[in-house]
Amino acid sequence: MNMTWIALIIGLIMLIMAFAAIYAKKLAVAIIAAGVVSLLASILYLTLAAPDVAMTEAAIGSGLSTIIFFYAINKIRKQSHD
Amino acid sequence: METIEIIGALITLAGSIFLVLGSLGLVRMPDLYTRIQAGTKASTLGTILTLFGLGLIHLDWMGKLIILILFVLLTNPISSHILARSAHYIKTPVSKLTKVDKLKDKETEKTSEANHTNPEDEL
Amino acid sequence: MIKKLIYILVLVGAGIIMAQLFAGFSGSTELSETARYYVESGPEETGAANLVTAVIVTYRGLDTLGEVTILFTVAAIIAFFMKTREQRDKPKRRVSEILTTGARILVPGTMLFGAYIFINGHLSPGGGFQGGAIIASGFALMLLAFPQANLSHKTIRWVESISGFSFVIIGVLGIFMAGGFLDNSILPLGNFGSLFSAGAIPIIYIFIGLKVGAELSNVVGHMHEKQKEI
Amino acid sequence: MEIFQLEYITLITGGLLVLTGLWGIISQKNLIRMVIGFSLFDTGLHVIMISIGYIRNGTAPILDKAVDKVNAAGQIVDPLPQALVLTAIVIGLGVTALMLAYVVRLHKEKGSLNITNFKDLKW
Amino acid sequence: MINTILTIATVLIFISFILSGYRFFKGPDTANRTVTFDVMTISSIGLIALIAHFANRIIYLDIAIVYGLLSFMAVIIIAKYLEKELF
Amino acid sequence: MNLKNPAFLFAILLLFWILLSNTLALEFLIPGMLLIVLIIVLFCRNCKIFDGAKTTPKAFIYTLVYIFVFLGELIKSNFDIARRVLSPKLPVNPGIIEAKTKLKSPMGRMILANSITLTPGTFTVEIDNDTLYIHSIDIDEEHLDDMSSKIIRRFEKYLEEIYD
Repeated sequence: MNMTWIALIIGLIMLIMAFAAIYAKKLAVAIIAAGVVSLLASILYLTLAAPDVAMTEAAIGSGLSTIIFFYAINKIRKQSHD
Repeated sequence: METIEIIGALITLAGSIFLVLGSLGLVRMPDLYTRIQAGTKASTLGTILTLFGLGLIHLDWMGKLIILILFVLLTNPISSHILARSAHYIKTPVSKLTKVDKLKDKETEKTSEANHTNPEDEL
Repeated sequence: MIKKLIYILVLVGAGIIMAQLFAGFSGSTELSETARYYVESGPEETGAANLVTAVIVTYRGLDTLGEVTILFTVAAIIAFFMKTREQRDKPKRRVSEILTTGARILVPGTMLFGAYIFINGHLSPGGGFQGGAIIASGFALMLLAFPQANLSHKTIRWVESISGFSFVIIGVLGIFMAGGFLDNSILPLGNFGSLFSAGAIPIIYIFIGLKVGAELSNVVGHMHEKQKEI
Repeated sequence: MEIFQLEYITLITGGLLVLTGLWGIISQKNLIRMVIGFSLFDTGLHVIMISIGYIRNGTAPILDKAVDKVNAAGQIVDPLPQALVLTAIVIGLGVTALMLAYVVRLHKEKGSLNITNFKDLKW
Repeated sequence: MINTILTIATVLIFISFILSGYRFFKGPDTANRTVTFDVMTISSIGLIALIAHFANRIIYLDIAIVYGLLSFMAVIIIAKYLEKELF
Repeated sequence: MNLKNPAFLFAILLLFWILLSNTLALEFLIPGMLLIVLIIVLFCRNCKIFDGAKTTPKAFIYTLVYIFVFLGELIKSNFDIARRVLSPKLPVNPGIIEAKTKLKSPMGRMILANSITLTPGTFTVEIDNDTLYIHSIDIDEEHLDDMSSKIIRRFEKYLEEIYD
């Protein structure tokens, strides 16, 4: 019963953050919001008894993706300033 | 139902109360630096107490929980320091209540060629 | 205006397809037949305590080979698009002393943790892909703390090709010494639940971890370096 | 209540996440935002696949002290969708990185991120 | 008894999530939102440990360690991006 | 060839490995040791972070004392923050002050900065050689020098015994 409540609240926060990721004014904020969505998805996988997938999502979806996104928008910012 | 387990559960409860207080500080504090004060300290102690309490409930989990505690103790201050350093460099506004800012004095007298404009960039 | 309408129509259509899918869904209370086979005979046949690992490395091993190939292609294409030049800009500002000191402890710690993840892939959650991702994040931390550090692309390429080659060699050995391609019983299965068990699974996962770690580090390194002016 | 089960809640969350990502892809003009929408879409699909493999009151498919080998079949969830999703997440990272590399190159060529400026293949 | 107390702790962690979510939407600039991200990930380490208790599996704790590592990385890269020191 | 740095790092990583695998069995210990040696050879051939560390018994005792002092300060700081957050007037009086430290070893400075970050109402914003810039939540404008030396001395007097 506990897990159901956890999944319900996590899912609600995830959807709100997904809208924030699409409608945020700055790209950096949008990427942070997408990172939060991945992070919470990882907790959702944990409640669904899938620790392998949770670890992959935490390491890849929320870690490396965010890093690569930030490197990419940093390059774009540099190009537009030159 | 042993005493040590109930003590552990109560410690966990205290830790989560500290987490709530940290987020409350995040909402109430006036500027970025005071928010980092509230956020870092309260969330660090909150997480440590939560993990330690769970370690008292399951004594055989203690090894991994100690790893987590040491990890949080090492990384959390570093990350908040780096964030505050960057925020001060790009001149994030401080609140009106701030009395002294020695670091700003130092930077203004040292560098004048720092042509670092608009922190509110589009990206 | 008409564009907005089309967008909403597309969205409604997708929503209807989703709703159709969900209407036919009823939560299952017991395993399907395929899953039951994996659960009941998996531990005996492969000796791995983590059944997801058993499925990934042995039963669906060819998928994993394809996946590693796709990652290799991605790394190669990104290297093609982001060509590098030798020298980089000097950083405008010194990296904080606290971060460099902390990174000297955290980088080896991260590498050790990544290695732990892929060596224990058959006993606890994790495996080659997760461990490789963590090793790549360790490289990223190194690049952030020491921006002038040299990430030797030559060494990374060597590690990557040698581990990929060994992975395929182990797979082919399975054909001759055991039941088929990527069969893990070319080595003794050992005691269930100990580190040296599950036949060739730990060795295969070590190679996958090294290969994925090298590829993702290459991607991060190419993203980090400055672009060549063409 | 039938709808108030764990797998239904996560299934609906995943479905709404897919729709949100799709909305982001088709309605935004900025290329980076489209990539973000794609990653949301990806996450939603993975959540759906994991929920389909969930067995009610099941635990993780890893055998240790808590789950023994003999009567594992009655306790654990389906390992097959988890293996597939694990593969899909790694491929998703590769696709995202590739798309970002393309975006960087496109911006270098055209000096803009707006999709309406790319008219080379428009008919 | 123990499970009741721990359920209350879970609810409190969710309240902390919601409060930091408020700051995320309010926060005037990117740096403030990054603080929020940091606090959220640190709280979710505690949440994962609690889920591990409810499911009674020690193996879930490995994921919490990955979380701690990756949140650190993300905060550092955002800070570097903000001060334009990323290459 | 100075063996002090690799030895310290080896001890720390071995402790990490044992706690991580949660067992003392040899089949986990020996691969771990091999891995740690490999990692030290690859990533820490010439790092000098532990140069200032002393290896006398006195330093060991002071390390233990330091841990307890630090934990006490951590709990005190949190009650301080909680009091400020909960009181309706929000009594904050922030400012950034500077303080000089006598520690030379980078490891000692990192531990000092981290401890300051985790204790009552203070955290390190910038470190520039031997000058720490500390953001404090409650400053006393008349006695700035007293305050900064008080913040620093609280930990420095123990750390001096452990690091040069």
